[in-house]
Amino acid sequence: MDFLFTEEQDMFRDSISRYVREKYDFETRQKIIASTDGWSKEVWADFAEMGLLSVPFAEEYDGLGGGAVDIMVIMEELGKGNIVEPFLPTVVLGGGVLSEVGGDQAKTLIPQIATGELIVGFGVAEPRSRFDLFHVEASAKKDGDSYVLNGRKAVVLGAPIADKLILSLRTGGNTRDEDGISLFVVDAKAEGVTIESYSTIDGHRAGDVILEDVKVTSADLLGEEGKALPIIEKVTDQGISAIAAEAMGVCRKMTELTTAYTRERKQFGTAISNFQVLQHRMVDMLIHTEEMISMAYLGALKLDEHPDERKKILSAVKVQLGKSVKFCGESAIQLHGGMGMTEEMAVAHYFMHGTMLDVMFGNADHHRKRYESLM
Amino acid sequence: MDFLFTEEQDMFRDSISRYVREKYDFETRQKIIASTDGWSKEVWADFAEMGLLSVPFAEEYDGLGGGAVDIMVIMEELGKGNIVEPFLPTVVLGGGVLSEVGGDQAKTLIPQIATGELIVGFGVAEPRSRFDLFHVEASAKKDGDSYVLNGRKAVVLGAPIADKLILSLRTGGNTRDEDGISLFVVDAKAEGVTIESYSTIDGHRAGDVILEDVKVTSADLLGEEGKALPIIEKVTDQGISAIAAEAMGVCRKMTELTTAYTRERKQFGTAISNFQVLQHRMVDMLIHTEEMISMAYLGALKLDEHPDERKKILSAVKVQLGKSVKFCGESAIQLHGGMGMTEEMAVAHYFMHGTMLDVMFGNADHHRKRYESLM
Amino acid sequence: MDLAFTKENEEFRQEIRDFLDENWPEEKRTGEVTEFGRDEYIAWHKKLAAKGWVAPSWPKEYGGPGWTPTQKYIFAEEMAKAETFNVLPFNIGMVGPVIYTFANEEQKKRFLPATLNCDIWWCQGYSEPGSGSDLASLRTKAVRDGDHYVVNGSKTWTTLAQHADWIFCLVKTDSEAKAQESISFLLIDMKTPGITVRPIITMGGDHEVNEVFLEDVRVPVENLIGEENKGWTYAKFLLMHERSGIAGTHVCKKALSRLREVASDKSLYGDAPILMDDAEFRRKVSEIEMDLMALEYTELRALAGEEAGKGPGAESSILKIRGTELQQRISHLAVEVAGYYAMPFQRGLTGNETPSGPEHTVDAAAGYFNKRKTSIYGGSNEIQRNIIAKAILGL
Amino acid sequence: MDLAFTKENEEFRQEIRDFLDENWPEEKRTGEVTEFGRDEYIAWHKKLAAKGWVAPSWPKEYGGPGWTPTQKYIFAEEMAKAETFNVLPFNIGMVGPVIYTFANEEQKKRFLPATLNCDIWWCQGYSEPGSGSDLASLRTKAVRDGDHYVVNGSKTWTTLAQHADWIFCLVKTDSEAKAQESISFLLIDMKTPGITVRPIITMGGDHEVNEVFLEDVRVPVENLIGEENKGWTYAKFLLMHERSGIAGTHVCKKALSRLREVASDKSLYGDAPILMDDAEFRRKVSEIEMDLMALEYTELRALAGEEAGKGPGAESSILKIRGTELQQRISHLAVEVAGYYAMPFQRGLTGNETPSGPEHTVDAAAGYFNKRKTSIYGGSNEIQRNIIAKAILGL
Repeated sequence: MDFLFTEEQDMFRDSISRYVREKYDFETRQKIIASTDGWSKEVWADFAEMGLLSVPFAEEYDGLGGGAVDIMVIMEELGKGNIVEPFLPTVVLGGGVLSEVGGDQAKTLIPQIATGELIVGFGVAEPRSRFDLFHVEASAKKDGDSYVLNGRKAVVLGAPIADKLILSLRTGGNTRDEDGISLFVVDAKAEGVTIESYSTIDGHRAGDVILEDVKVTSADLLGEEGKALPIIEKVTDQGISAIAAEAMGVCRKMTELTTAYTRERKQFGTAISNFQVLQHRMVDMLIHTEEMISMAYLGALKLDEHPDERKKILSAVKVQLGKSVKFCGESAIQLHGGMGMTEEMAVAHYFMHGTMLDVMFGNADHHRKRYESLM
Repeated sequence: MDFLFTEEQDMFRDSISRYVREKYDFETRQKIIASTDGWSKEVWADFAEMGLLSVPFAEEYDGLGGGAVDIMVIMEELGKGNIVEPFLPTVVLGGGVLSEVGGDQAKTLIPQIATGELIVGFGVAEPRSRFDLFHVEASAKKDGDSYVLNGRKAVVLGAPIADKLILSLRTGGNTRDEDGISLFVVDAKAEGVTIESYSTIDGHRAGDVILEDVKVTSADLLGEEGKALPIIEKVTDQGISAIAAEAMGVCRKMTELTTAYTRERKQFGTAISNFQVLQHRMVDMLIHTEEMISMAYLGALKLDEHPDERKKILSAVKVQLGKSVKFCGESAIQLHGGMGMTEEMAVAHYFMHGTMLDVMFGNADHHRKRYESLM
Repeated sequence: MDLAFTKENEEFRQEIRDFLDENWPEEKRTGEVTEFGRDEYIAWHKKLAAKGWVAPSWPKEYGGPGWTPTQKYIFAEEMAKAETFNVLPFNIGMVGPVIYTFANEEQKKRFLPATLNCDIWWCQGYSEPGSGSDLASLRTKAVRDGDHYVVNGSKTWTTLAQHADWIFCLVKTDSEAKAQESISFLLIDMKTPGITVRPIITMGGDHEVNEVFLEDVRVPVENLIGEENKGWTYAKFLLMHERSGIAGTHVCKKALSRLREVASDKSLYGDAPILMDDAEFRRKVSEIEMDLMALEYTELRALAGEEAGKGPGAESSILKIRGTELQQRISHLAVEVAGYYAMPFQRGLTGNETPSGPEHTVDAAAGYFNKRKTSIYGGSNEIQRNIIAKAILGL
Repeated sequence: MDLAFTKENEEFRQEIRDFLDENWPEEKRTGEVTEFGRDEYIAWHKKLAAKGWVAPSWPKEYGGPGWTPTQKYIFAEEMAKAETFNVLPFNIGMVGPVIYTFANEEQKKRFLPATLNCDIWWCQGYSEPGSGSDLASLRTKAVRDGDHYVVNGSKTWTTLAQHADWIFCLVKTDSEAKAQESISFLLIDMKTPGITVRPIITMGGDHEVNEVFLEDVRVPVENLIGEENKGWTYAKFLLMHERSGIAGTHVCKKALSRLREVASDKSLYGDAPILMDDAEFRRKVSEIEMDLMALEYTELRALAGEEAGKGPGAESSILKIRGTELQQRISHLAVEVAGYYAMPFQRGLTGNETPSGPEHTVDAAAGYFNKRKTSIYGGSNEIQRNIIAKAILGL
């Protein structure tokens, strides 16, 4: 048993950390999210060059064959930098699905992801699904060798900037059946695809995807027809592990920024960091951060367990995420006073991002329930 | 709308408060609970003389015709004094049932309660009922003009010192049916009655009552056969209102004792009341106390509403009680440090009593559920 | 002790309801508005002013309606139930009372009617960069020059300064003396040369607050309220004033009932179970409801105390703490109700497009972010606890 | 990064299990024991000592087993799972390390084997009435008189002093100098004339702690550890030492799983639904389980740090805070599980009668009351937060 990082992992950590320091400071980030596209292709190209985009992929796809801990190292640093480029939907989720199903699509698309040519949008939620992955109304109806897609996928991460969309669609059964769900890869520019684009409140790009008689072929089906739910669950658990790492970066930063700010900020003739009540609040931020780190480690190390064990642990990770980002975030804003409310302060953006991480893949309550169903 | 007390209420408050100060200080109390009987007949006689025991009863029973607010005033003071005499089972619960059902038993027994001659034990719980008043296994089987009682009633308040016991028993239906529950008055010394006596952990007297072929007559049936549940619910709601008032006394005392102690207690060269973290903790004790007061008022004033509304409000009152006694109690002990743990300090006894008030009539969780079923 | 309102009070309540039914139609009752138009707001203010109801707390001689505390409470409750705009606190709750209490007759004549009628829109010049809860550290200076003061400095967190006609400012008139003896209370026309307003955009894209820069701003001495260097007294008076309604109980109740409606709306959930049937969600709702009950009756007890002649004291700090905690909890519950649709930024920047998610999701996250302010402003909740520790517990 | 234990570690674990199966039979595994017999305890201690396992943290030369931190962790885990008695902390965690680190050879020879083997039962003389977390305010005096010290004063919160043979005491040997330079560390035979032990009964009727009065107690100077007036250093060393296991994760897990068993035992509920099916109860259990997970892995990370050569630091304060919070939450859950039967005082005073309620209810309330101590002793949780603020956050 050890919690040591490999040299390679330390190297990745250092190089991203340096990149953020030198090329992705707060002002740069704010410019990027205010831009029309809402992300930076240059940054993405740099990521490709640094090798980040090929980390999790098998060597047969020209990947680096990395594992969950490697992703954790990267995501923590992306979290610290509060980076908005679509690493999660493209590499972790899109790439995750493709790695899972293999086949021709994986052979074609993964190398394009690794080189930074391809951005993937990932959509498994719907307007009425809340966080239930098995609730799929949008349909794919078989028609000879092709499928006709109809329906709406909600809050598809990366959709407005994606080349390809990976979406869950119903090929059989009823709305909330576990069986009969399939994954398809759909060209973002295909006929019948409309994307209602928006920024998320924390500055990422996403959109609702509306499918109206979109034609795809059976080659666009990922994996076995109707059997996608276990894959979706596994990949979203990988997503949870990834954002848990991001959250640990976010919590660390919020704690750091808050201790620094309170040391600077003078009220009643003294730095407010001298007030015991605020000190204890910051101690509790630290504790929540440490717990987040512990659980992020645990989650990364349990991703390959039996599905029941994996789901139980990853739900516990997500519950911790909900608690940690909320406590650290609300405390950070409170201790920054009015300043923390303004968009000029980095801490506000960590707080907003952390809040969205709690929503993503199901909030703490949702995962408490999943945990309890397995306990 | 007003929250004013009548002159009579103020008088009662003052006279009990004076009584506690002069005749029921902490040492006296500790002697009483360490005595064989565990209560003081002299105190009880004094209470009778002060008129406390006749407050809630109608004038036809030689009572003072008081209402819920009068009981509140008394119970708050009994809470402040942490008094162990059986006012709750005898006057509030036993007397409450008798007032509710009326009839000969009321005519006979209420005046005896009012004069202090009669102590009543009150038992509606069973080993497997938890807090469900409708869960009644102990049975009363009709046999001509009499009933034969069998079963066990759990934690019957006042049982070891009672002359009469008022117990819920099943006269029809199944274990958890709402119908078929009846109330009986049983002589504590009747043949077949065994009382497993104990002190409660907060120094009151209670016991499990075991009934083995106990014979009573139909004159001992209180109210209509099989229809007792609504009465039990109403009277236990009156009990909740009464202990909410007690809890407000308990919380007030714990807050008072804690602020006083921390002002005395010196550590690191200063009174520990100067530490901001402890100050804020005491402020939160105060807030919990104020909330308890508000809810106790509300409960007392809503006892005569329609049963659904009454139950909903009294459940909210009980939830507040659970929160307030736990927060104030745990904080009081923490701020007293080791001293608060010892049986030599009054604060420990308030904490223990408060904890038991949370259990009584169903803990906070039980009442959250009841509230939700009515919301 | 009695919870019932008197027959007179119930009639009074009916009168309010009738007025609101007529003047604040159903379609306007859409939940809390964080951004609203200046003109729309003023129109509503003037309507209330015309009715004589705009300043419940003002003495009758200055235009108040002469209500009892209970009537004020009923009025506030009905206004909240109908989800009307709040009355502009800067005019009614802040500068107005300072003026009628400390200003001279000429100032009263000049400013009170316009303040009551919202012909002047006031904003508050208290906080400065570097001084938040600690007013004693103000640095904006006013130097006497003939019959003018020349004001230099800057104010921050100035709510709705972008709409304001005038600002009431705390300024240092004696740089030597300590704060309590060197601050003056000055009224300044926002059109005076040298004043610049810079928006501060807060999380979620709100423009509620501003920085106000004052550079050689010349203010006639007749705009000084009360005595020079006595502003500290007036400032403290203002901070203690108008604490009624600070708990926001009724607004909370309304917001919670809106969430319950949404969570019970079958059309939003289709084949999925409604959120209101989720045990944990129900638990959160019930806990907030019960806590609101405790808060409401704590407020009513304070009100009864006031009615019995005790002025509002440090108890209002309790109401502020619990009230803001509840507002914040409810605002987070809205995020939970919104689910994935809490994520899109659906207002402001994107103009008037139709949001992708249901209506109730649009402000969910932004509302949660915005409500963080409530435990910060008006004396942070930490400051409130300090006040209680000192004033009530005597620590 | 890897969660798996090595094959060697798993073999080690099996060895512990085999030993426990043989020496700590199933019928003894009955949950936490707050009161136990002195002799029974000593027998267990000696059994572990004979095996060489009683002092995992001691250096090999003094009788420790020479385990790695991971082995120590595994040992603690298995001991907790089997619900054995804890090893007496006064001997193994406290005075032992002080003796082998600071005492002279003669003292080591005289005391260490007896301490290891529990031929001496030690108790701790640190706290005094009036000095809790603030050790600098000690007042018990030791005045040199020939080859003896004459000790006068009193100690309090002395755990299990009623069983103890010896007490290790902090005493003031120089009344003029400030605390840090005037305290000495003295070993005192409890049979010395002038020592009186007075029980302190804590909530729920426990007799765990005592006051110890010292009146003209003559202590040979050879019982002084280290140098006179340097006791502060040894005391601080002791407080920092042996923080492993401070979180109590395994004990918590076991206690929680016992509650789950009870809450799932159909025979206790009859026709009523089992408590474990109550949504809110399940929620409390799941939350504690998940928090325990976070605590356990935080502990493992600290352990890994230690294994990598970093000594135990202020991180142990985090473990102490969260560990005690969880112990307290679980103890309250036991009260909820007990229902009405939390109320009877079912032990101690009433002798050996059968309790009225089920077995699991007997200690429920007393256990809850007793666990309040965990956030008070060993440096209150407030003190722990002060330590973290200073040592980790640098505030």
